Amino acid sequence: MLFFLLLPLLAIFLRVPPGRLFGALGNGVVVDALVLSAKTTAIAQGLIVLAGTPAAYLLASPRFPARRLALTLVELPLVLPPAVAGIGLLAAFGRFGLLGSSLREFGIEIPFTTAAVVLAVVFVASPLYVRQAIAAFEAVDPNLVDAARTLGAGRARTFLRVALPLASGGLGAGAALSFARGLGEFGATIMFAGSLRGVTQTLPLAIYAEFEHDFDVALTISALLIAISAAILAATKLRPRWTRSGSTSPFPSGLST
Amino acid sequence: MLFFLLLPLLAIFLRVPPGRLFGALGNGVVVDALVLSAKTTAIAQGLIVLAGTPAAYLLASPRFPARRLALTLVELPLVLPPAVAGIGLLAAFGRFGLLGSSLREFGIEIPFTTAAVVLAVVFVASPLYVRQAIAAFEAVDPNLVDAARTLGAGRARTFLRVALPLASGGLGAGAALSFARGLGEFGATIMFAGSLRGVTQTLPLAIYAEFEHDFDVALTISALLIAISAAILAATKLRPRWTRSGSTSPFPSGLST
Amino acid sequence: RAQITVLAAASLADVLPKIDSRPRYSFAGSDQLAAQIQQGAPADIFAAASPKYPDDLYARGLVEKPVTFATNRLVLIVPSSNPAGIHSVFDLRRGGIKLVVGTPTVPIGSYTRQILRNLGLTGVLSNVVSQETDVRSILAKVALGEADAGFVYVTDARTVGTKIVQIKLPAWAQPKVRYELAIVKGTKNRAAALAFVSRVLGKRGQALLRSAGFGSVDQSGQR
Amino acid sequence: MDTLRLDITLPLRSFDLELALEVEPGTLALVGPSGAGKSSVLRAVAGLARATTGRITCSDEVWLDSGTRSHLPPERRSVGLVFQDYALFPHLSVEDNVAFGGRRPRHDLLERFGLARLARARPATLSGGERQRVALARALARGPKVLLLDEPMSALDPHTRGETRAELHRLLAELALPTLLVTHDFEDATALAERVGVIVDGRLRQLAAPAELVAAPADTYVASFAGGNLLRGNARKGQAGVTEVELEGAGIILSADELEGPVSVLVYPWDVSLARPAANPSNIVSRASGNPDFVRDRPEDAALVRPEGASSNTMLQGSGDSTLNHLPLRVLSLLPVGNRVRVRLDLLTAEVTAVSAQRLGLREGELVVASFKATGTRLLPARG
Amino acid sequence: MDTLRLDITLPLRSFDLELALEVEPGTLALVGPSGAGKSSVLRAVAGLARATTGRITCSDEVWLDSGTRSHLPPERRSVGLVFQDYALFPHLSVEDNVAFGGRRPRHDLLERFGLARLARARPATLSGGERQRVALARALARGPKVLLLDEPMSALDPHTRGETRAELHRLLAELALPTLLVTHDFEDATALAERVGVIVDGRLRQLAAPAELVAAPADTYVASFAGGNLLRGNARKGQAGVTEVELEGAGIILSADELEGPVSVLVYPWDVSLARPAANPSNIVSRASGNPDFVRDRPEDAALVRPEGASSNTMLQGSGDSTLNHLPLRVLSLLPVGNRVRVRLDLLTAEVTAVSAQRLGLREGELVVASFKATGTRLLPARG
Ligand SMILES: Nc1ncnc2c1ncn2[C@@H]1O[C@H](COP(=O)(O)OP(=O)(O)OP(=O)(O)O)[C@@H](O)[C@H]1O
Ligand SMILES: Nc1ncnc2c1ncn2[C@@H]1O[C@H](COP(=O)(O)OP(=O)(O)OP(=O)(O)O)[C@@H](O)[C@H]1O
Ligand SMILES: [Mg+2]
Ligand SMILES: [Mg+2]
Repeated sequence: MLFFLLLPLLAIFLRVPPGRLFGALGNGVVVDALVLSAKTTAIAQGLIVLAGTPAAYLLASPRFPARRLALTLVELPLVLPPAVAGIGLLAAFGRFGLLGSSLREFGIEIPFTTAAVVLAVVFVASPLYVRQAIAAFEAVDPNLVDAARTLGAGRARTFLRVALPLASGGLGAGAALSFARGLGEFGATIMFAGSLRGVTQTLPLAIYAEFEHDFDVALTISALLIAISAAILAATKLRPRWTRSGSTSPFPSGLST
Repeated sequence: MLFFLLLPLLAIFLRVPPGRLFGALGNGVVVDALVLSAKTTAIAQGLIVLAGTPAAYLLASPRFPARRLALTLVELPLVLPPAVAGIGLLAAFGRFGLLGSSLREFGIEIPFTTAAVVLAVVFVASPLYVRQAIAAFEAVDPNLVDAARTLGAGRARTFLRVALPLASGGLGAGAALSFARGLGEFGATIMFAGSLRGVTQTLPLAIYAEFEHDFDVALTISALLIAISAAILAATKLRPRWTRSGSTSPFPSGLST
Repeated sequence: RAQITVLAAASLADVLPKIDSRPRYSFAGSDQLAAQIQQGAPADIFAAASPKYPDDLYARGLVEKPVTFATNRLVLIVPSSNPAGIHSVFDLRRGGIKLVVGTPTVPIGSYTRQILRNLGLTGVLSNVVSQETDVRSILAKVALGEADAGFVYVTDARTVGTKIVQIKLPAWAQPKVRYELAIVKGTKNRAAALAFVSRVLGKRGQALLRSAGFGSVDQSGQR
Repeated sequence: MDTLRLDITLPLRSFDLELALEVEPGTLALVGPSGAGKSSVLRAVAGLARATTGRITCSDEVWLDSGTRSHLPPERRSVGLVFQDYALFPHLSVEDNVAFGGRRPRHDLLERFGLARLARARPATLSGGERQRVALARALARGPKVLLLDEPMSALDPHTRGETRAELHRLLAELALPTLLVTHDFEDATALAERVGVIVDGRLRQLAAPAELVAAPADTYVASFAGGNLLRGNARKGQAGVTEVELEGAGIILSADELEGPVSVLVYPWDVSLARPAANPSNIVSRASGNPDFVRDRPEDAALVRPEGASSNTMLQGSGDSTLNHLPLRVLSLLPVGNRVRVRLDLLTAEVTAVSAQRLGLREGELVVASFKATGTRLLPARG
Repeated sequence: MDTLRLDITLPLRSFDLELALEVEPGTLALVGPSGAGKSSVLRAVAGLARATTGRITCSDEVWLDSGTRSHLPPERRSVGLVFQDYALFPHLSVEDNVAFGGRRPRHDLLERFGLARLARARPATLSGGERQRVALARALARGPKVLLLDEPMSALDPHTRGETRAELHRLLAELALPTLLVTHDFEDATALAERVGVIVDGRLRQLAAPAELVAAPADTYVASFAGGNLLRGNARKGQAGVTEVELEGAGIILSADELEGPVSVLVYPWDVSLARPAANPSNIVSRASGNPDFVRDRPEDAALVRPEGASSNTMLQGSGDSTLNHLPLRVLSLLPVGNRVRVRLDLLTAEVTAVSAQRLGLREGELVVASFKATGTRLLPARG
């Protein structure tokens, strides 16, 4: 099983002489894309964490109405073909989209801007984070939350001082996943944001563009991407955790992807 | 947050008169694609569960060597741009790929066949299942496993009679996710298996092919796909579970995606 | 003076920036671009690899009247290793060949069918193992040696260099592959857009297109 | 001095919790079987569970009033709640756990609970006793008006338990706060509380001083909880105002208590003395009547008289309050407990001193005679 | 009749478990503080934890032999292990849980443990006592050669505990299997086992009959575990063969035991009697010497003599074995326990009958005189 998953990645690396990896960093297109990807993914990640964490906290409370429906909706974007996601985004924020028209009145046009890339990434990557965050919060012993309340902490303080630190392990893991996923996002981006070098052409888009051009460069960028993603994922497997359950999982509440 | 995730999906549905949804089922291309998708995803799902479950069980045991590395590798395919995944698959199983040449000697050629679609789906979707399964197995009280052993059950029996049923909730959820994801798989498939009606053209590929032809049909198929995925995901939120932890999560061990 | 956005077919990725480096370019499959414009993507120029989409959008009143600015030719490409030993288009008649073409719905697909019709080789379509939705995928598969042969634009074939071998197709059989430009309706900087169009149609523009392997068109550009 | 008053109805999974209590400074223990609703009471008072109807007030503060729809959130109620498993914050040091409640200077608190040394330690590294002290310190750091303790002992191993119980006892006395103490354990309750409330299925069965619960249990449940033996039987008036209880196939017992019909006879283990039919020259108590002589573990009880109308396998002596019941029973097991031995017989359990157990040379499976005063018994209507 | 023999070394987190035991049919209890390694012993025997070196044999079967690298997997060792929290399979009915072990017809087992009624129930719906019975039935279904019980009582609430303890006691007697019983609780140990092993930090401190542990504890730890008071002090030879122990600032104690240097004096609560300085006409024991008269809770101990060289705040009487120590101490707390009262004094704890506590009218904060025989004491080398 593992071997099967590993093989294709291995194959790519075998095709790319290591020297190339660094050579690629000389290539203007690659650098632009790398910078843009870093920028957009970082911003998107910020948004995801800022908006996703409280959302997850609410969803994690068993009293949340229509919880299961909500959970399903959160997962849905994961299973959409990215291209469809892109269409959806256009249909929502495009000029003729649901919000597009009203946005325009404020002179805001999202498609084909860096903002669009960010939106696309958020749309595609946030479910990974939110779902993980929900599980992380669910794994927090409710007694500890209650204890905080009786000790005079309001909802906000309880969230910040108890729930958040206790869930940190899972949140970190989730963030890493969505970050990596965001870094690799392609289909929705090219549909919704196009592929403007320096503006919306992220690493994966650059790879795509390079097929046209120089197949090897494409492979090289792919390898680069894999390496980065792997590094990020591996990094989060090493953070401390305070979950009561002696779970041996790298994710406190035995989270998953 | 939720609203943002929901909006694009909503937008798509608003564009598709419900009548169309069923009209689409008259369209030959759509039907072929639907059938093929069902077939390939089902087979792939079978493979994923059969191979993934034992793998996950092993990975879940804290004594598994290089556990964290393994977990990272399992997650990696999730974060690859599908196109890259496709290239990887070609580089591995393609004619000149790592295994390709040796496979050919047995007269096996994978690319451009339905088998290729299955492989692509397995590659892209299995991590969702495996990761969830690992978490589910980790959530099983080790004492229960030990108990089974001291009651005379060997590893196999313990796995079948104790670990499996106790993890079933999580496994089901994971299976649903990977199934839905497999249904939506596009990038890797078109790269590795190509797109040939009735042979390798799955629903998402059909959507793609329909874009220029008839944009509305594309949207319709998308809507269809979303509906199916949603149904599958929702279904698994309703199964019974025997986890000790009174977790309110629809996933026994507070799993996530 | 405001910067304009040009949505252009992937096959123009190299040449257009050479002609005019000022606009923002977004290269993708013509079909995708068309879809984007339908969805109200804020573009000023649409440069497609065929008349189909511009005309279609024109009919829908989304773009102004399209003009042809270049032509292209198809070639048959095979991997440099040429596993199937194909040396002319007629070798495609052999069975068991892995042939990759575009789907009928994309330009490259329909053109491929035209040329095969003209050559009376429609039978070879039975060797098709995959109908790709863009030229890039066809190239990739042949370049990787997965496919034995594929039909692409000559301009695309040039970019892959040594990985493939081009097999010329008789000129008489070539379909008219016309690239069309259209200004998107409601553009905010129509002046700049017009300027871009005239640049592309201008001497230098046409020269550059020729050197990139495209065929140039007479000044009028109109049909 | 504050007073906690509650009168609430709280729907639980399988029944409604209905309870009215008034807790003055001092300790009120809530005992009862698992699932009785004890913790739920505390959660309601703390505001963690919301009672559907009723009032909860602390002196003049209104914490809950279903009438006016007012419900103070937990953080605004001045309660100190110690959770069953202490619920210490695993990611905070002892110090920070205690400081969490904020307000009063915490260092004296650490000192006060002998935790200064452990200030920087994480809860995971503490012993059960230490954790409990941290939980208490944390709960008190806010200077609460009401103290709620949910089985503060149950997480302790019996070794440290006695110790801690005494400490807690002293602490509660000092604090003089209205305190609700939930426990499974009647001993804890009697040791720590002035009043004990017995809750079963969400309702208060009896609320009284420990001694009173033992002396006059409201029903068989309370009685067994207080550690008494219950012998089911059928009661009818006997002569001389004593009640005769026909045990289910175990003869007749006389009781000074008055009740008729199906009853349970309550006898406490320590009111039962044991003897055995054996001739031991050194101390025979011979008698005219032909009934066997006893070597008994309590020299004080003397004269044997065979009463009339007593069943053959039960022997009674004297009458009125000096009446003794004698049941010949088989020894099932002997459990030395401290310097006493709990002797489990096939009908009841007796508790005698190790000395007398030894003197009697009790052994499992043997026949002994269990004796207890008619006045030592109490009749309770048999349940269901 | 099988015999379990083990001699193993098992590295644990913070120390190595080193243990050699021989368990014949009958019960051997392992007591010790949390984290001592008790459960680990059972896991090693069951084959769930693999000892690095050593041998484990059951009669002639070799279960582990680090020499020959042989290690039988758990399922091939015929052990019945009852886990601390019972570890019942939540997804199986009671019946199926018991049947899991397979082999012998399970229905008689359900009967035997009074579970027939519950056959179809799921563990989650059972009471603590019922769960324990299921766990036992399940463990016995295989007809194991060795029985391992990990704190079978600790999950029970004290109410059902006494009951169950007795049942278990009877069961073990019947089974007559080599049984290792892990417990926190000295009372459980004494009640259920013929021999008790005290484990601390992975090593066996003492292995003896319960009575012997009480009578002659190997060290202070065992002593305190057995419920004794420990008074630290310095011992030197006194006259008449008695040892004088200078307590840390609490005067002098005489002991019949012999030891010198820093010691801990062991006195059991039930060997301490209490008295108070008060004139009560009914029973004065007046004396020529000028020391106070006592109303004592044990009339039997009589004549008072003031010895020479005794510190002013300690009073001694007689000499040799009849010597009594008297310590004037303050009452910290009174804990009624059954029909006795545990009186916590500032130096030690005494246990007197409720009757005498009442007669003395003990109240917190008061001064009383604690008396115990010099022969009732025992000197142990002070730890650390
Ligand atoms: N949040 C809740 N909602 C509904 N029912 C509940 C809730 N919490 C507990 N219960 C039910 O209320 C009943 C009493 O629970 P509670 O914890 O108060 O009992 P308890 O007396 O504390 O038991 P224990 O002694 O085991 O702690 C139980 O049957 C439980 O299932
Ligand atoms: N699998 C393991 N590997 C290493 N150390 C362990 C393992 N399991 C437990 N330990 C450590 O061994 C020590 C003894 O654990 P064990 O559970 O045997 O103690 P115990 O006497 O049973 O404690 P308790 O009475 O609380 O159950 C503990 O310090 C624990 O941290
Ligand atoms: Mg409770
Ligand atoms: Mg243990």
